[in-house]
Amino acid sequence: MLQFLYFSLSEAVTSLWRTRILNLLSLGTIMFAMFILGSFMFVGLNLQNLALDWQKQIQFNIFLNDDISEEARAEIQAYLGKSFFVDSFTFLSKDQARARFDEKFAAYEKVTENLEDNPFPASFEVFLLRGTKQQTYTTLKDELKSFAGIEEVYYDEEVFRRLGMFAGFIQMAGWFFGVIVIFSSIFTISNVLKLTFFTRREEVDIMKLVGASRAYIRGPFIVEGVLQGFLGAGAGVFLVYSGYLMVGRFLTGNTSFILGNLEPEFLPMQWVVLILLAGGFSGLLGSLFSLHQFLEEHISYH
Amino acid sequence: MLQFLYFSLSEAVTSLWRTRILNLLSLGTIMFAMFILGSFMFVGLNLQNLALDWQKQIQFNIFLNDDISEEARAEIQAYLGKSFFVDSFTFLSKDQARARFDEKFAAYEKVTENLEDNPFPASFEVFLLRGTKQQTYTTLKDELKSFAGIEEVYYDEEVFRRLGMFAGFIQMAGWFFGVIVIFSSIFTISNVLKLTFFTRREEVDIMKLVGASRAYIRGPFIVEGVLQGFLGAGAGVFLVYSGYLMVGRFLTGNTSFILGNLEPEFLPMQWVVLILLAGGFSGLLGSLFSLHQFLEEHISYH
Amino acid sequence: MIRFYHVYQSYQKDVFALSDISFTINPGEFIFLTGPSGAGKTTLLKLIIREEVPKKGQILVNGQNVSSIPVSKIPRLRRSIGVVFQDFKLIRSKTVFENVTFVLKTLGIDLKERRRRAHNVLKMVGLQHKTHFYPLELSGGEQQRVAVARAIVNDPVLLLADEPTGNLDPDRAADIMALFEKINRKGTTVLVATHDRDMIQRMRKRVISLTAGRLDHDSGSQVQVEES
Amino acid sequence: MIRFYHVYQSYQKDVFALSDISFTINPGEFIFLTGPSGAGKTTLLKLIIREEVPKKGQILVNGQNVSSIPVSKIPRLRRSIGVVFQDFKLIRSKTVFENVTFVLKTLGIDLKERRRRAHNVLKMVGLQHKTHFYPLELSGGEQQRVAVARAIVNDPVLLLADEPTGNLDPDRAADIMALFEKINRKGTTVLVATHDRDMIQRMRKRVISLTAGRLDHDSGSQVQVEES
Ligand SMILES: Nc1ncnc2c1ncn2[C@@H]1O[C@H](COP(=O)(O)OP(=O)(O)OP(=O)(O)O)[C@@H](O)[C@H]1O
Ligand SMILES: Nc1ncnc2c1ncn2[C@@H]1O[C@H](COP(=O)(O)OP(=O)(O)OP(=O)(O)O)[C@@H](O)[C@H]1O
Ligand SMILES: [Mg+2]
Ligand SMILES: [Mg+2]
Repeated sequence: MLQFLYFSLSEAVTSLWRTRILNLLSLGTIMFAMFILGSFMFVGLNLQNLALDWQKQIQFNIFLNDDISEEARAEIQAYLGKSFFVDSFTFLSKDQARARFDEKFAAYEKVTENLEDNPFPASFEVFLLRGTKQQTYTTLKDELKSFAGIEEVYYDEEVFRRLGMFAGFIQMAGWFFGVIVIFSSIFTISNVLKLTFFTRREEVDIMKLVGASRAYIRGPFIVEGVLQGFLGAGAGVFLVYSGYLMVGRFLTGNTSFILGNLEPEFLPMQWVVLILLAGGFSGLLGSLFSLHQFLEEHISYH
Repeated sequence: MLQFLYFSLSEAVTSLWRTRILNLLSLGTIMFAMFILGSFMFVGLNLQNLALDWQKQIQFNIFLNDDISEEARAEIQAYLGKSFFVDSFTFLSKDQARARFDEKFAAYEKVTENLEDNPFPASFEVFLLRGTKQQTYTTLKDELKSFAGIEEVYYDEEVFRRLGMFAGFIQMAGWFFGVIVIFSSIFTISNVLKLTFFTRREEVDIMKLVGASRAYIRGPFIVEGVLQGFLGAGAGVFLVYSGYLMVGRFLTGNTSFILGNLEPEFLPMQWVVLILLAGGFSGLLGSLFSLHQFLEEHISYH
Repeated sequence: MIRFYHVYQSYQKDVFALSDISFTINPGEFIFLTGPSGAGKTTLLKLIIREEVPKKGQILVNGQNVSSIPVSKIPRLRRSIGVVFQDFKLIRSKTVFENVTFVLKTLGIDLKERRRRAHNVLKMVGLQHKTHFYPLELSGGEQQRVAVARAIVNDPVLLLADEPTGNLDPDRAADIMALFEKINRKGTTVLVATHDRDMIQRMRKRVISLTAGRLDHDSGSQVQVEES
Repeated sequence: MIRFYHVYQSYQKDVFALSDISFTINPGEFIFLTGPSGAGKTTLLKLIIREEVPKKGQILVNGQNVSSIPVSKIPRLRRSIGVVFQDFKLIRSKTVFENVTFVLKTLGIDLKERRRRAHNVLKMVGLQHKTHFYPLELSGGEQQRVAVARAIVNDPVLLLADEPTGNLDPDRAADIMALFEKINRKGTTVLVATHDRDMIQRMRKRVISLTAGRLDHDSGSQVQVEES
């Protein structure tokens, strides 16, 4: 077994080196396939971050009765403080609420100008954790109903619906595109390996004729496939990283994006490892496929 | 010349057919490269549509003085009617405005309940054309200032900024990804053609040795490259179309998206033609590259 | 060692490359196979190593029916047979040394031993100075001798040689035939397909001659004659 | 027709495959090139068709200095020379017919004429019934004869044949040599590299013999002798 592994590895490395022009071609193609896969993941990750960022900005408002007792307020505050879904919250007094309205809805200036009484209720403004689902909002709303002194619980369903749709669309595009990208990466890797192996079918025929057994013919090809997939994936990830650096530089050089506080995030380590493994795995699959398809059969030239 | 074209074409077609197993491999790879390119365009197009759709929903409000004359109102209406940027507009009376506010800002119910007087101004709600820039808004706002009876011109800058950022981000991701995809498609096609041609370097050496001139050796390869690129692109576009049909079916079967009124749009005819031409062109470039790289030089086996 | 029972082989319908071939080769024999170009010599050798399966008939090699042995046993069969192919069949991406010792490597024989054996056989064919050349860097005759070296490196029980001296000068050709005789004397059965009439006459061995796919003449087994 | 002036060729530093080769071949001559395996025969032929460029020395072929002609003129030079390569060099993805007429097709000669010519030459080598076979479907000797047919199909002024009968039986070999003589009589200069001593003796032509890259012996030009 050890001897077989040694044989396969040494033959694979020798062959990779000797036909390096050819292998660079296939490696390059694999690299680009994995580059696309990696870039896709990179763009997807950052779009998702963006969506989550926006979602975080959705407020959940708890309007309080004007005559709420201090205890009741403290009780609500305590509840919010220990709720799993709450990221942060602030209290907004009646005066603050009025000022806020004037500022936010400048168009309705006239409306508040004429009021003697302050009709705006005090409220808690709650920011929930990233990635909170509509379900959570509803649950929180229901739970808060049992507290005394709450006039109304309100959140902007319209914005939430929009964001949900946006996220859904991005996610769908992601799935649609992701499946395509993964599928075609595997397909590309396997095809390219087939093409490189095809240039060596004569060698294989000779090996068979002089009595090399199946395993010893296949071994080096499989090792080569895995190595190529792995190396190609590595090079692809490296390209994605370069792209990430470039995008980062572009963003910090472009003021309109600094405001948005957008900072690209590189693929986490696990994903990188996953891509590398996927490369190796596609290489394995690819070489197995090609071996099955044409190393077993004598393929004639025409 | 005609004889040369005939020679190249007949040799190319014969060779494509005789080594069809091999050619299917390279065709498949090219197809997937073009599939990714096409899908990318498809997703990009539809994301852009979505962004434009949202942008269209931004209102531009012209609040009128309570004491505006009929003529002044008619003047504004006429101006809006003939403005290039205005898609549609509606008039909102004072009563309608109050009803709308009650409905929209249920949280502030209390605020309006207590009012005897209706403080809400009448207004024109203007929807601008798709794809309008912030610049246009500012210009319109400035122009409207000269009209009598206008209390205030208002639009939601915050939403606009958000959408602008979203569009910018999508666009940037698009450029980033698009460049990658186009570049790697060309690279993949040229590499794959090199690989297929590589399996025939012996043939080429023989042709040279028996006295075939450069043009006659290259001609068939170039025609083959162009044909493969073209066919691959065609197959890729076909896959994108299948994907489009699938997405369409998914959307109509999924209620949450019907509400959004999202209907995917397939690539316009010009784009399809462009993809096909790009395929043929990459094939041309690819075969020229590979010919330059190894058909001119004797490449030794090791 | 080899038995053909009414063997037929054809590549196109009703055109037989070999028809109704029957003969027996005993262990330890040295046989020449001859016949004009296209007579079917190479085809006959291909059947022996099961590169092809006959359309009709049975072939026994070393006690095994080669048309019915399981695919997994073919490599072992082929390893017991040394073959000098008419077109050499050297692996172009491997050096002379690697070509000669490839099968030994798959058998797990260590580098030192492989070096020793390769050195021996390459010396026998006069190519020890070309050990690290690639096949395409060799002359036609040198390639042919590498093919011979590869065929004998694993001490086969049966040696098949298809036109092994076609690219060699008469002196080299005589050397190779002397080498085959030496191997034959050590017990290996040798079957040489050749056109070289002089050589056949000089060597005075059993001759099987084919014409257009039919067994034309068989000078008969010397070994059997000695036995009787 | 061919002149070598102190030609040297080497593939590795200080190892010369050919050294100090000088000779003249006049138009219309028939010459045998001989020498043991690895002597440099194939190398010498490669220099004539400019497959290789000599390290030193000058080579004139048909009035052109082949080491200094522009790359664009090489195809025309090669088309004026018919070559039977030692390893045949047939295109495996093309049929016998296509192999034989490939260059004619690039010259724009129409199908009918190509068919006629291919039929002629294939008949000369006895392969008219294999016109639509692929090279790998042919026996070794048949492939060699296809190579001969291809070399003569374009009526070359110079015919180079590298071991053209190595895979042929004596009768077929004699046919091929008779064919070469016939072509020679029509004015083509013929240069045949071979190991076949019998054939050389039988044909009584000028013989150039190489040993280890050196010009060993030149029996002298018969044409020149006749002239003087
Ligand atoms: N794969 C094939 N397809 C079709 N015909 C074939 C194939 N292989 C061999 N033949 C034909 O079978 C016949 C015998 O071929 P074979 O190679 O056995 O001849 P041979 O005796 O070895 O000849 P040579 O001395 O020229 O090598 C030939 O006519 C050849 O054309
Ligand atoms: N590309 C190469 N690289 C290194 N050495 C080479 C190369 N080509 C030929 N040689 C060496 O040059 C010498 C002459 O080779 P050549 O092919 O000319 O011999 P030849 O006379 O044709 O022999 P044969 O009769 O065996 O065909 C040989 O020793 C060969 O090994
Ligand atoms: Mg044969
Ligand atoms: Mg030679």
